[in-house]
This record gives sequence, C-alpha cells and structure tokens, in this order.
Amino acid sequence: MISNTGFWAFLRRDLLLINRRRGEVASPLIFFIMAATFVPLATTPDAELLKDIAPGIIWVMALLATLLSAESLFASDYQDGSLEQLLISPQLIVMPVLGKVTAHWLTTGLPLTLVSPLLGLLLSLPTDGYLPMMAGLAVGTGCLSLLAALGAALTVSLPKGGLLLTLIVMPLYMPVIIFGSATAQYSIQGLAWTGPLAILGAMLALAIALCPLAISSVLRLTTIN
Amino acid sequence: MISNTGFWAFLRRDLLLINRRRGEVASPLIFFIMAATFVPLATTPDAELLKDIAPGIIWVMALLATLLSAESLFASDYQDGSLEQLLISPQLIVMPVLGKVTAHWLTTGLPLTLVSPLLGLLLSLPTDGYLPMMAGLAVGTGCLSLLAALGAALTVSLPKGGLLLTLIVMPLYMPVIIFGSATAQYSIQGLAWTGPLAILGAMLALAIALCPLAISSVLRLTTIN
Amino acid sequence: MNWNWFYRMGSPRWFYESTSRWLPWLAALTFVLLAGGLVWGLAFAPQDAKQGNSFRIIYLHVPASFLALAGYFLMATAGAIGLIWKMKLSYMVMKCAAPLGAVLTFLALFTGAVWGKPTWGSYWVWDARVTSMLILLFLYLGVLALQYAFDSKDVGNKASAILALVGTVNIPIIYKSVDWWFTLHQPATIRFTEAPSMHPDMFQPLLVMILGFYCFYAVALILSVRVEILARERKTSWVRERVKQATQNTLGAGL
Amino acid sequence: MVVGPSLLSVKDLCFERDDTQIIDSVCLDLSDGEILQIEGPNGSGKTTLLRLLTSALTPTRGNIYYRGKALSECRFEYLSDLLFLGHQSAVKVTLSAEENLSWMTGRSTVCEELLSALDSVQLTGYSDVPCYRLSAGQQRRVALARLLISDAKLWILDEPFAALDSQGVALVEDCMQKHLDGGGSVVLSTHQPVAMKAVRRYSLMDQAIQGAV
Amino acid sequence: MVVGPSLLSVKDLCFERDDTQIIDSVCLDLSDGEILQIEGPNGSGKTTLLRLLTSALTPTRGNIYYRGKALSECRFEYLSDLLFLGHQSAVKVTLSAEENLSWMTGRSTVCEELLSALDSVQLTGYSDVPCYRLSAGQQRRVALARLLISDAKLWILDEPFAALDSQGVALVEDCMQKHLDGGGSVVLSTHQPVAMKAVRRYSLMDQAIQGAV
Ligand code: HEM
Ligand SMILES: Nc1ncnc2c1ncn2[C@@H]1O[C@H](COP(=O)(O)OP(=O)(O)OP(=O)(O)O)[C@@H](O)[C@H]1O
Ligand SMILES: Nc1ncnc2c1ncn2[C@@H]1O[C@H](COP(=O)(O)OP(=O)(O)OP(=O)(O)O)[C@@H](O)[C@H]1O
Ligand SMILES: [Mg+2]
Ligand SMILES: [Mg+2]
Repeated sequence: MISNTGFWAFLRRDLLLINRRRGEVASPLIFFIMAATFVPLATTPDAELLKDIAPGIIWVMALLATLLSAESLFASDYQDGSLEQLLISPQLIVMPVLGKVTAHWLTTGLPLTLVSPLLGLLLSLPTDGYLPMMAGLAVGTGCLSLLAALGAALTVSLPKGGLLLTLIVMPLYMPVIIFGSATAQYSIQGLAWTGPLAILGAMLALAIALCPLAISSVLRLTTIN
Repeated sequence: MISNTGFWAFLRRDLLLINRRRGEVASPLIFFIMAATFVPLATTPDAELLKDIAPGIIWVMALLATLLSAESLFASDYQDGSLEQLLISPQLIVMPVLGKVTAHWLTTGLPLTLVSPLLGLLLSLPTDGYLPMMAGLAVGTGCLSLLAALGAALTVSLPKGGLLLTLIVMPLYMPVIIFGSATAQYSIQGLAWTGPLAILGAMLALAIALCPLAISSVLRLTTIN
Repeated sequence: MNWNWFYRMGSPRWFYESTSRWLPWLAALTFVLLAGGLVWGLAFAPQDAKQGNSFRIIYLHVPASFLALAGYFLMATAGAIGLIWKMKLSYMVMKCAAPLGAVLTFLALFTGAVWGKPTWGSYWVWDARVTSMLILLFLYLGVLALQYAFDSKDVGNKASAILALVGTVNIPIIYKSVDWWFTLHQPATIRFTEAPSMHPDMFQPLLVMILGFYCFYAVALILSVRVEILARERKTSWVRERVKQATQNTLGAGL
Repeated sequence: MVVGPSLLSVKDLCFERDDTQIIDSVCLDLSDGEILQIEGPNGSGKTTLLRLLTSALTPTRGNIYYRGKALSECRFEYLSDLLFLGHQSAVKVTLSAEENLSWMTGRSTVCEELLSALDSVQLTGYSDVPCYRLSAGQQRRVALARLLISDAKLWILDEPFAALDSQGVALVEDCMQKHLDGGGSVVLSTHQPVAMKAVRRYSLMDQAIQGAV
Repeated sequence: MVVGPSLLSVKDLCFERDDTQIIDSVCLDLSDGEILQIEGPNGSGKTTLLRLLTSALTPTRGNIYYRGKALSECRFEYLSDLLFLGHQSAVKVTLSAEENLSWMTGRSTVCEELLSALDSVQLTGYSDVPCYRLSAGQQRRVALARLLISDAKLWILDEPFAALDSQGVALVEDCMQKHLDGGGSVVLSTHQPVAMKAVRRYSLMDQAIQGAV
C-alpha cells in the first residue's frame, strides 16, 4: 500500500500537515526571534559588544530552533502507525525521508534565513554581514535539518526524546556552527567569506549523500518494538 | 480512584518514572552545558569578552533547558489517560500538580544550579560571581519550572506542543531572566546583589501561590477533547 | 579461509573462559607499569626548567588523552562489528567502552585544567585541542545516554553503535574545524600542540605510563565485559555452573 | 423497605462541541445493584456520554444527580465513589504491572492484595515486567485489575472488553457480577454482546451517523 | 489445473526479543482465496506473528516464502502485493477522512472512488472533517476504507473489528468475502467470532500466559 510514496508525495503531505496547524508554521521562527532577543536582555544592551557576538548568537539560536522543531519530525508518524506502513512499503524509504527533511527545511531553515536580517538589525550587526549570513544560514540549516532528522530517527520511539535528541545531535553540529558563523564574521572583518561558505556547501553535500541512508536504517531499527 | 494522590505520591511517582529512563535524568544538564559551550565556539574564544556575557548566556541556556524538559511534564500523562484519571479524582489537583512541578525542579533546576560553576569556569566568569549566580539560579529556576508547567498544561493536547510552549512561556520568563542575570552581574560589578535576589524570591513566592491553581484549571480546560 | 575462529571469538563463553586464564597476568603487568611509571615520573624525573614540578601532571594527562581518543575508535569499531556480524560480544565491548572512555576523557580534561592554572593562568582556554576534547566527552555522553534510554537492550545497542559510527566520521571534521576556528580568532597565546622536545629522562617514564594506561584500559574493559557477560547470560547453564562453584568455594573458604 | 432516590439520575443532558450537538437530551436512571449498557453505533456519543457522567466534560445543558443531589453539591462524595476506565487505560508503560496497580489504587507498597489481583487477571509471571513489554490485551488487563481491588460504588467502563480474549471477557463479566451482587452499579459501553442477565440497555439514536455535519 | 506453490508459506518461524522466545516454530501455509485466522489468548504472540509476516520484524530463525520464493529474494514483489492494518491505523488526525484515504492509497487527488469508499463505511457526512473530531470507531472506519480500494492480493489485518459496531463488523466481513471471491487471501487476528464460512484457524499455544518470564 501507500504506492507512490516518493519524494514529492511526502514533501506535499508534510507541508499540508504543517499548514493544518497554523500555529506551528510560525513557531520555529518566533522561537528564533524571541530566544535571540533574550540575549541582549540577559547580557548587555551595548551595541559595540553585541555587534561582535551577533553572528554567533544568531547561529546558536538558529541551531536550537532547527533542533527543537525536528523533534517531532517522525514522532507523529511513529505514534499513529504511518511509519510502520512506510517501512513495509515496497519502495526504498530514502526518498520519502528526504522529502520529509525537505519539508522540514522549507518550514524552518528557509524562514529563519529570510528573517535573519531582522535579528541582525536587533543585534547591531553591520549591514555588510547580512548577505554572507543569509547565504551561510541557507546552506547551513540544510545540514542542520539533515543531522537533526538523524537524531529524531534515533529517538523516535522514546517518550521523552526531545532533550536526548539535543544531546546526541549537538556535538555533530559543531563544524556547521563554526563555519556558519565564520561566514558572517569574515565578511565583517573584510576577509573572503566564500571559503567557509564553500566548506559549508561540501558538508551539505556529504550530509545529503549519507544522512538519508543512515536515517532509513535507523528507522527500521528503532521502530521494531 | 487514585485515592491518596497528594503531593508526595506524585513527587515520588514522577521521580520513579524519570529514574526508570536513566538516559533522561542527565539530559537537561547536558543540554545546558552543551548549549553554553556553543556560544564561545560561535562567537569568540576571547576570555575578556566572554566574561561580560557569561551570566547572561548561562541564564538564557538555563531557561531553555527548563523549558524544553517541561514540555513532557504532562504529555505522557495526557496520552495514556492518567491525566483524565487525575481530573476525576475527588481531591483538589493542586497538590499533585505541585508534586509534579517539584519533581521537575529537582531533576532540572537543582542540577543546573549545582553545575553552573563549571560553566562559569568555561566562560571565564570571575569567581566572585559564582555564589550569587547559584543563589539566583536556585530561586529563579523554581519560577521557571512553575511557569513552564503552566505552558505545558496549555499545550498538552497539541501534538507538536514543544515549540508553541516556548512561545507562550518565553515572554513570561522575561522578568525572571532580567533579575536572575542581574544577580550575578551586580556581584561582579561589586554592587549589592541581594536586591535582585530578593525580587526573584518574591516572584517565586507569587508563582508558588498562583501557578498551581492556574495549572489545575488550565488542565481541566485543555483536556476536554 | 576459515572463519570459525572469528565466530568463536564472538562467543561470550569463550571470551569469559579464555580471559580468566590470562587476566591475572595482565593485571599484574598493569600494576607494575603504573606503579613503576608513577614513582619514576613523580620522584626521579628531573624538574622542568620553566614549569617546575607542575609539569609532572603530564604523566597522567598525556596517557589519559591518548586513551580517551583511542577508546572512542575502539568503541565505534566494536559497534560496527556488532552491526555487521550481529555479534553480542561486540556490543558488550562497545557498551563497556563508553563509560570507560567518558571517564578517561574527563580525566584528561581535569588534569589539563589543573595544569592550565599554573601554566596558562586559567583553568580553561578555548584552544582547538581542548575544545575538541570537550566535544569528545559530549559524544561519549551521547552514546551512553542513548544506550540507556532504550528499554530494549538490543535496540539500545544498535542505536548507540550507529551514533558512535556517525561520531567517528565527525571526529576528524570536528578536529579540523575547531583547529581552523582557533587559528582564525585568537593569536597564539599558548600553544602546546607542537610536541615539546622533551628530555629523555622525562620522556621515558612517560612512555612507561602510556603503556601502563593501555594495559589498564584493557584490564578495566575486560573486567566490565565479564560482568556484563555474567549478567546477560545468567540464565545459561555454564554461568549457573560457575556461580555454584564460586559460592561453594567461598563457603568452603569461610568454613 | 423505603425506596430512596436512585443512585445516579441524569436529566435532559445535552452536550455540544464546536456548535455540533453530540448528546441530545439524554435522561437516565440507575439504582444500586443495577447495570446499564449504553448502546449505539460508532460515533453516536457513548464515550462522550460516559465522560459527561464522570464530570470530565461539563454538559451544556441538563443535570446529573447523585443520590438525589446535584453533582455540583456533592462532587467530592461522587468522585470518591467512582471508578472510570476509559478508552485509554492510564497504564504507565515504563512501570511494571504491580507498580502501576499500586499507584492507581493509591497504595504505597506492593501488597498481597495487588499480587492476587494480578494473578486473577492472569498476569502471574508478568507482574514485574515493564508494561511496554506486554501485549495490547495484557496492558488492558493491568488496568482491569483495578476492578478487583476497588471499593467504588459506581463503575463507569468505556469498552471494557476491548482487546481482551474470551477468557478475559468472562473474567470482567464475573467481576462486574460480583460488584452488582455487592450492591454496586455499573454503566458500560461496548459493541460486544454482554453475557449477563439483567442488563438494562440505553440506546443512543444513531442520528450521528446519518446526519451530516 | 496445476497446483502451484502456495501464496504464502512459513517454515519454522522463531522470534525472540530480549532473550525471550515469543514466536516458537510456527509453520503456516496459505493459498489464494483462503482466509486464515490466527487465534490465541492475550499475549500469545498474534501481533508479533503478523508483524513478522509483514517483514516489519525480522525473524531470529526460520523463513517466509512468497509463491515459493524466499522473502529476501522477492521483497519488492511481496510488499507490493501486501496490505497491512495494525493495532494503530495510520490515520493522521489533523487530516480529514478523504485526505487520509487519498494519501494512504497513493492518489494525489480526491476522486469519486475514494468518496464512494467513505460512503460505504458510513462516513458520508464526515469526509471533510478533521479526524481528531471523529470517534474511536469512526477513525477505525477511515482506515478500513482502504480495504475497499486496495488491489493488494494479501491482506494482513490485526484485530480489524476493534472499536467497530456490529454493522461495521458485517461490513468488514463482507469486504473480506469479496476479496476472497476475487482470489485474494487474508490473514487476520481477532478475539471476536468471525461469521464467515471456510475460515481456517491457526492457534498459537498459550504458553505465554502460563509460563512465567
Ligand atoms: C583542559 C585542558 C586540556 C585538554 C583537554 C588537553 C587535551 C590534550 C590532548 C587531547 C592531548 C593529545 C593526546 C594525543 O596527541 O593523542 C594532549 C597532549 C598534551 N597536553 Fe594537553 N590538554 C589540556 C591542557 C594542557 C596543559 C595546560 C598543558 C601544559 C601546558 C598540556 C600539555 C600537553 C602535552 C605536553 C601533551 C603532549 C603533546 C604531544 O605529545 O602531542 N595540556 N592534551
Ligand atoms: N516490545 C516488547 N518487548 C518484549 N516483549 C514484548 C514486546 N511486545 C510484546 N511482547 C511480549 O510478546 C508476547 C506477544 O505479544 P503480542 O503483542 O504479539 O501478543 P498478542 O497475541 O497480539 O496479544 P493481544 O491479544 O493482547 O493483542 C507477549 O507475551 C508480550 O509480553
Ligand atoms: N474532539 C471532538 N471534537 C468534535 N467532535 C467530536 C470530538 N470527539 C468526538 N466528536 C464527535 O462526537 C460524536 C460522538 O463521539 P463519541 O466518541 O462519543 O462516539 P462513540 O459512541 O464513543 O463512538 P465509538 O463507538 O466509535 O467509540 C462523533 O460523531 C464524533 O464525530
Ligand atoms: Mg467510544
Ligand atoms: Mg495484539
């Protein structure tokens, strides 16, 4: 059953599902904005200082937003039995998985990227940094979504998987965040920011190649009970 | 049924449940540490700069850790019908709710407080700041747990409540985080830090008085379908 | 080629019985190496010209760092063998290597931090190697947490094996990126990445300590795997037999 | 013997949700020692009615009386006398059967009584196994073991036979019969035939299925 | 007519989980047009056996053959011919009945066929209501509507009658009968009696209940 469950079918369905709960579409975005605004509240309103840490803070919050919204990537499919149906469908499940991850990115990574200049403004980021930051976020959040999906697959059968997911995935995020925030920082310092961006791109390519496969086998594993 | 479901009964049961899933006990703690480590990675390893933002970062991360672990506070009780049983038990449900929140604090707020000097070390916080920071965290995370529980009650019937919860609760956290990080910052700057601490204490008292009541009535409301 | 030996090695019983034979010898060797190395290093090796006596912590720090890293690869390899050949023993090794590795990583961090105070003036510095060691600790903790989060041992084993493998892919990337990050931001305040051209009198006890730590790691791992085997196979006849013998022996000794 | 007010009586109960009338003017009466089966096709409102009776839902119109008093006046008394078993059985899957039972019945330690209740529902060897390891029917049995220990007067059971095998069904029926004989009362909903004598039936019209929204 | 290899045959199937033997040496045979009911008390391993048959679980020993070929050789073919309905019915509660059905059957638009299937399971007025608003039985009916549309040869149904009223049960039985008449086969587990002729039964021993862990 579930015969033509390819990439597009899952992409379309997940977008439909997210769209049904209107409140959910905006959630990662608002989390992103709110969490980032907390930083000046808790640290200092000093623009000079904020400027230096702005790209980093934006990246950390983007990372957390992606991570948190990924938690439910497979959860509802697991609970209602859809995941079991997917696993016994004749196709390879790599394409559906990729479809789901794409839907996730379209509803978190992409809006985050688009809204990041606003945060840049709030955190006094120099305007030169906007474009590199957005480019970095666009590519980097792709990696983040894929890695988060791997974590979500590993913890799908655990009732309280959210935090555990964080624990597992965060160390893997390290390179992404370093190169990601470097993209913006380089450009502010007048260095060539295409270097770190290229590395981010390479990491994305690697993640696209490996993660869906890993996720598929993990899903088979963790859903057996 | 569920006859003697008072404060202690729920406290004991929740601790038992958390203890059953070993991996879960340490999760908020590790999240806290990891998320805080990301900040220097994404911003700057410069101790001079880190020192200034350290209390703020520690507080923001403590806030996020409490929030994320609160998400599942009522979720499993809701799903398996225990919450319904609680709601039709003859007692007031205020005490059980308080018991659950206490269990939550004992497994998140308290360990976070105890481990915060370690983060202080990593983020080059001056040693004078340790004691005020810990005092502030101990009191403040109490407020955070109570408010997070309120948010968890509001979103308990929503499948993807995690992020929404964050949205609802974050604005309420604002005062806690301002006075909380002020406690540590005042002491570093050599000011009297008992002032903000006293305000935190007052907020905690208020939260203990009001939140359990609010949570009880919210639970009645959100679980009707 | 005959693969029998390979599968026999996968048998917990074979492992238990063969290790019983040579474990005492290994333990004795470990003791000699560690005790000898410590006494040599702490008491007889010459003082460092610049650091004075504080440098002596190197005899704990370097071996612990070595084994923390090597232990991760051992754990991941054991996990991979378990996934590919479905060997129970291999999962047990992985499971026991995780806490051991985490403890060693912690020891490396701790000794490094203690050493950092006199040399760098602060317990912590966001140096490349130091940071990647911290991430290594997180990776270990992730594997541990995932392992125990599953109610089913089988699923827990496989899931954490996969995580360990993913981590192995990441360790070089993490190391490279942190290294790169460090050189970007901060002028080299203190670098300890270049191997210090050490005086042989200091270096020889260090070698002994490293060897001793390797042996210690092996002994600790084997011991905990043996405990794990007894726990998992407690229902089998050979374990029951052994338990009966052991209780009789102690009873006999008591009488 | 003077006939007192009936145990539970429901007057003209209505419930609407999102502007749809789900329960429409239900009137019921239940005396001590009586068993009442709520009948109706899928979607006719059985679960909704039972949850109204437990006070988990609040009716939009109408009243429920317990021993002649309106529910609002004797909530504590009523709820103390009540045992409800819903579609979801409130079994915590990480706890073992005996831990679940001792928790659900408010006992702080595992006593003989609990173990013998678990024996009766044929979970003898499973009492210390975490419940996620049990089959659907076994988990349901853990929840049903409450019936054997409870001293509530009024049982409200939503599909108590779901997921049970025939032995299990017989067990529950037996248990209900004993309860009735002891003067207790039962309201239940089920799609399966109930093999007990003296079951009174109340049928909800199947308008729900026929009428569109 | 030459008798080919049977549709599905299971040889000496064993399954253990965490060192407990749950399925012990099951041998089965199923031909085209045949219906097989897996019987057994709660916890005897029916669900586990059915999930083994769908290949969602991997047996620790033994083999499953589809039309004479081992499953590992004809996985794609087998899974394309298979329809499985488990305890959980894979209904997305935020989607409406018709959206669910069109998704589950892999159609990209809502067509006549889907709507008439929903009519047959008596969800006429409910086809565009989000499923969380439906009762337990109505949700189950959404999943069962798949049976009316499917062109799979082999149906594996775990407790298909759960939560259904008597009309619903009759409907499913009817549907299975048509499937059998068209040469399809069914394996199902249920605790309720099946009112169909020619149901072959396979009984799992109830060792699980009797033996302690
Ligand atoms: C928390 C702080 C520290 C951490 C996490 C740490 C970590 C490490 C690691 C991972 C190694 C490498 C082992 C290998 O090459 O496989 C190492 C080696 C070494 N560390 Fe540290 N270290 C720390 C602090 C220090 C300090 C303060 C000193 C002294 C100034 C120091 C001196 C050395 C030396 C001399 C080596 C051997 C170098 C070599 O042979 O490559 N470390 N440390
Ligand atoms: N996740 C699991 N881990 C370990 N054991 C399990 C697990 N799930 C089920 N079992 C055990 O396997 C046995 C068979 O379970 P299964 O769910 O197949 O039974 P069933 O025949 O479907 O029962 P029911 O009629 O109650 O649905 C039970 O004894 C149960 O204790
Ligand atoms: N959360 C809800 N919101 C709106 N309507 C609902 C909700 N839950 C149920 N309904 C509607 O209420 C009616 C009665 O549902 P209820 O669950 O009480 O039926 P039921 O008799 O228990 O059915 P079943 O036999 O399938 O369990 C149904 O028509 C359903 O569509
Ligand atoms: Mg119902
Ligand atoms: Mg079953």
